[in-house]
Amino acid sequence: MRLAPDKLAELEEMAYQIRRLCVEMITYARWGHIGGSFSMAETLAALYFQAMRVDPARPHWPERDRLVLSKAHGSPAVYAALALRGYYPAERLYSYCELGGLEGHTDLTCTPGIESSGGPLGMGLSIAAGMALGLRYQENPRARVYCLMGDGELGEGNIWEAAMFASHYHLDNLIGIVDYNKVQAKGFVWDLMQIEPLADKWRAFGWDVLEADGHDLEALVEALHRARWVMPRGKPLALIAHTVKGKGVEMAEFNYHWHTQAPEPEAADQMLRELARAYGRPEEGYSRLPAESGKEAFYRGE
Amino acid sequence: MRLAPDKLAELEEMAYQIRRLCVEMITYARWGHIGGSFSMAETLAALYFQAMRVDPARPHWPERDRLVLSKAHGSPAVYAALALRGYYPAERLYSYCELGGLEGHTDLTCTPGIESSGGPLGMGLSIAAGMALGLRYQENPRARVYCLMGDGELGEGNIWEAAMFASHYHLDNLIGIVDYNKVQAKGFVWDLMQIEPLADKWRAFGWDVLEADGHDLEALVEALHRARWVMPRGKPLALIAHTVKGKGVEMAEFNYHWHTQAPEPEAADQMLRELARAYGRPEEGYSRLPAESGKEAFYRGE
Amino acid sequence: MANDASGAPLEMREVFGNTLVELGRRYPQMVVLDADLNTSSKALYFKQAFPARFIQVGIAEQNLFGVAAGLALTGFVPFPSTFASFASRRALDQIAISICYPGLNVKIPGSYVGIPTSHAGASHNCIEDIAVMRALPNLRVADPGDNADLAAVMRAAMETEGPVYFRVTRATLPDLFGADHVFQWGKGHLVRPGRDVTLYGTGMMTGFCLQAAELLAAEGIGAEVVHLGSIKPLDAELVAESAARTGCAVTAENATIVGGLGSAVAEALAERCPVPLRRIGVRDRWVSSGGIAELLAHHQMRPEDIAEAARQAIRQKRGS
Amino acid sequence: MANDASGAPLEMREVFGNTLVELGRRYPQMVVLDADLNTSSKALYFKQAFPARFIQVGIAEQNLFGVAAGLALTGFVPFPSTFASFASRRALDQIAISICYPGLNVKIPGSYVGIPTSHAGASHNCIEDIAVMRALPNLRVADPGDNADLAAVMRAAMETEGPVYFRVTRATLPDLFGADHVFQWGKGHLVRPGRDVTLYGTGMMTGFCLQAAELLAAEGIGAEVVHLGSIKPLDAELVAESAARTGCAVTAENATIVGGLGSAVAEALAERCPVPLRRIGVRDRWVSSGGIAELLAHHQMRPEDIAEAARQAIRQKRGS
Ligand SMILES: Cc1ncc(C[n+]2csc(CCOP(=O)(O)OP(=O)(O)O)c2C)c(N)n1
Ligand SMILES: Cc1ncc(C[n+]2csc(CCOP(=O)(O)OP(=O)(O)O)c2C)c(N)n1
Ligand SMILES: [Mg+2]
Ligand SMILES: [Mg+2]
Repeated sequence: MRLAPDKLAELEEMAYQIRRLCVEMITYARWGHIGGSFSMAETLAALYFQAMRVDPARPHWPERDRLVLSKAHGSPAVYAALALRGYYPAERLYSYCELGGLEGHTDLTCTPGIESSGGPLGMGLSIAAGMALGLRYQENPRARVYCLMGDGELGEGNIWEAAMFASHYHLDNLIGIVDYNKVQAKGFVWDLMQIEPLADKWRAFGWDVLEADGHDLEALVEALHRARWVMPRGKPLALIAHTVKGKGVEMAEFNYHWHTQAPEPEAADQMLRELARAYGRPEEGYSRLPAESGKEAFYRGE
Repeated sequence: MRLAPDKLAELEEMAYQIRRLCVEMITYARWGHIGGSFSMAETLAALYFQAMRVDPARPHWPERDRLVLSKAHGSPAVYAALALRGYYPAERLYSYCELGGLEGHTDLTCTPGIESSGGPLGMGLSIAAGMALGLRYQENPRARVYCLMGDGELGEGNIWEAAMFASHYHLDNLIGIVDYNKVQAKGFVWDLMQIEPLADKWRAFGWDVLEADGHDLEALVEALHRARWVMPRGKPLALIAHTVKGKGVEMAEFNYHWHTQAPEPEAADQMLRELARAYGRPEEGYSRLPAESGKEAFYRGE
Repeated sequence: MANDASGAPLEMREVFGNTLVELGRRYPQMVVLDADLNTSSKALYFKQAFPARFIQVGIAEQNLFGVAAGLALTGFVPFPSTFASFASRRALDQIAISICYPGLNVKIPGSYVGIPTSHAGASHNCIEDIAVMRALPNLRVADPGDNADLAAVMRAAMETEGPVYFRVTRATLPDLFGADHVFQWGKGHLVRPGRDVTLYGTGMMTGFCLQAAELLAAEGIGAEVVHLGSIKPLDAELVAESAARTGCAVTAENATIVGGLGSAVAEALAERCPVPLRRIGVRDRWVSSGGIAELLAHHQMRPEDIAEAARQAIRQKRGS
Repeated sequence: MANDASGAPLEMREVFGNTLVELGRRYPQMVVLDADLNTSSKALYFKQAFPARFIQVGIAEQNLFGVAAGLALTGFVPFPSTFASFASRRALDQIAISICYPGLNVKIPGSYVGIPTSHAGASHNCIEDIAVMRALPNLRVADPGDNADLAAVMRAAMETEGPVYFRVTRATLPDLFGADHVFQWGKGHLVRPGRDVTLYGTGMMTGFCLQAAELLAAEGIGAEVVHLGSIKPLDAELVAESAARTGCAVTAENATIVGGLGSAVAEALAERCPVPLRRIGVRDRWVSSGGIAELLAHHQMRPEDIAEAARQAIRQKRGS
């Protein structure tokens, strides 16, 4: 599985755009999770633009692959990916967190391409396992269910209930991806709640395991290829994507302060310029005024 | 750690008495869990009559060891052990499930020696971990916290949250015991929800593991000795006690029908005689009439 | 359906199991999930009839409801089955956010509710599920009053798009309704007319209300009995209409009186027709183990307690 | 305490964090547990002041409350801290059975309640915690109305043996009470007298009730405002007394109107003094993302909505 150079360039562009749009929408909404959105950028690029069989024109196509975003606070990155993939115009991203707009955490009822409603961590893998079982019942052998989880999120027991279930039912159409960005909301995972030895945990729960550099698109594409075509032998598969929280903008990298922090327009400007430089794109700063609704005196602080 | 022959005989007697009293109280109350009570008989004998430092005269003695019965439906066996250990007269066992009597599931507020309130599975290990941490804060290095769990119960995610926590905090004053009797409420564990590879799971969650035949008193005493004196090196320890659900009475062994089934007086009679024969004791049948309260027409069946 | 071969009335859970099978025959997209309680709940019957559509999840209620959500999202109609305590308490976040928030088509039975669970004690004798489930937007809540009502609730649940919670009591209840009984969301049933006081019952307590009405009749008091099997939506119109006629009321439920049917009726009356009201149910205490009759007496939930509450309400109405 | 160095009022969570520290100084047996939210909740301040008595459990709320139970059983007074949604929904079974059933001495803050959580949406904008927590026997429930009230509730929680749940709103509220304010379980506060209608508020909505009373005063309507910071136990006597004077009422809470303060008041009034009542709060819908002002308008929870409800209640009282 080698990526053609222009495909690789496309995926890189998408990862860049995902990050750029995340800055835009979070700054505009004055709310959102930068760090955990950035760490998924390559993973989402590889999924939506390479691995997943989806059709934006038919968001309910029965044979489509599904992505359940268990770490639903990472919604900006997924919303951006869906816009880039053509589910809706990018302009819609600026409705993030507005009444009637894109929900702060994913809500399947109002956004095409969103497959589950979330917010509380730890629930997505059960939903994904239910889907995988449902697809098997429907003799739908092609569709795959992907579930994106946070590393801090793995502290939730619900995840391990679902993990046990998925292997008990041999759900080899289920691929769990851990965005192992080493940081949760208020610090490093190893400080707050150690999850190592992580691969051992998944194996002990009956899963196959792959590990990859989650910012290396070729490695991700290769791993996702193996996960889909080579490894499914009666077991679900966990892909541990080693990532950097806040990846792409220095001040946010491995920095839990940027877990949930909307940049002020100046910081957003800086972030966008830094991203553009890193990707070798023409520098473009932040230009919009943040939405009115975010400015209420009632609501202050982080 | 070799057991003196008379100590071994005492423990055997206690295991016998625990089983006998379980039949008595469950039959009399017309409610209760025979299978999961019998499978713990040796474990409880080894704990209350050998391993645990407790003093029935001072149930709140700060330096005592604690037993948290996470599988709280196994209460009859613990109530029986506590009566045998001298916490209260055995006659009290006949108040099981009566208003104002011994609760169907353990309740710490009304029975001396009971350390936690339960009923819903999966909660005990968190409570035990909280106690272990509390004891450490109090610089109480001698007390140990034991937590008895069912094998089916390990399906609960709460257990794995607690497991992660206990190893993160290096709670080596915590000893988890899995009553691995291979059967849960409605069938075999491997049919309903596979928990294997079980030792791997505990290890992957940062625990040391011992395994023992849970009906071999010498093996249990040896394992509990090692768990307390040899192994604590910054990790909690899981003792996997391989047992037989319903052990001691043929019709109940590995038979999920006896998970929650109160014997009719005739069946109780048969059980008591079978137990007496197996232990080489004089045969004694079941003699009481079951309690009035159990007989209401309102409430029928298993 | 409501009786066994010998004509004796069935336990409610038998009707639950049988109706699962009946619906399973009619609706191929229906699946039943179990968290290791099927021989108690009688979801067993569905397992026996449709083994391929029965999913065992083991002792893991959070996963039970999460998997149900996933199955609903692939077009199935799941009945994730466990005891009411573990639905309303252990898996509330999953029910709320994975299921109710997006309005998924999941039908949730809550087995072993309230007093008749008796011996198991506080953790199992579920008293707070009505209050808890009622607080969740999008969720319909029902507590059927007899076997015919339970079967009708289950059929209605299947015919209604969206999430439903219904209670199954571990008891054999007297028949209130005939086999032709129809259940409708938001519709109560006037089961006995009267003009001095209204007794609003739900679940097994409607039968007790009728017994209370007999006791009161002997004293010349005319008690109207209204069955509110559909707790949410509530038939606020019927509630107000009856109260307007009788001028005072009592509610009776096999659950805590804090936040449950009594509160729903109090809410409706306060808005439409404020009258004196007494609430019968568990009076904000954990229900420890005990015999059923013993517990009903202890918690003052017997027909005579309802009758006494009715007398009090009438006295308050008369201002004495 | 209630203001920052420059004299500006503090956000409520700041007062929460500061009061944790104040209590921590006074009570060596107090410990604070956090499920990865301390910089949001401001439990952070306790962590900084007493690092050895701060316990991080990671993202695992069931374990958070189980560990708290274990610590309480070894003599500590734990404050297991997380967002209200995850206390009342994710860990309800643990709170109910491990903590409330045995009556353990655990103090449970519920942070980020209701509308002011705004952007995060339905999963975080917790609206059902009052209803849910109120249904649990042995548990006391409070929703403080301003900074002084919050600090007083926390002190009272510490001085009360047994489990307590109290809400912390992510907002800056106007002062209602002075620094000498005393909170007592089961005691309400008459904060403004009036004779045409009573407005019962709890939490941040008491402030809105006062604003509504101003609006009504401009029309010549005298609205009495009663703050019910102690939701359970409720000051049923004061509730009835005031309603007896005014003859009609409105409740206002930053939560769903199903099962919460409005129901508690409806319960009390129906038993003691049935009068027309309107309930202001979230009208049984999930609170999706949005700006705070936008959401308050959308859910009709502004002072003007309270005033309008008061007018309706008065009309109903007058029978027109
Ligand atoms: C059940 C639950 N508990 C707490 C939170 C609050 N919360 C939101 S994000 C987050 C940290 C998540 O960390 P991680 O899983 O590592 O995600 P990432 O680093 O990818 O952002 C927390 C604690 C939540 N959303 N749900
Ligand atoms: C949360 C929860 N779910 C379900 C039950 C009902 N239940 C009681 S015992 C039991 C089976 C327990 O099996 P296991 O843990 O293997 O215990 P043992 O075999 O030792 O009796 C079940 C499902 C419960 N008590 N709590
Ligand atoms: Mg992370
Ligand atoms: Mg077992």
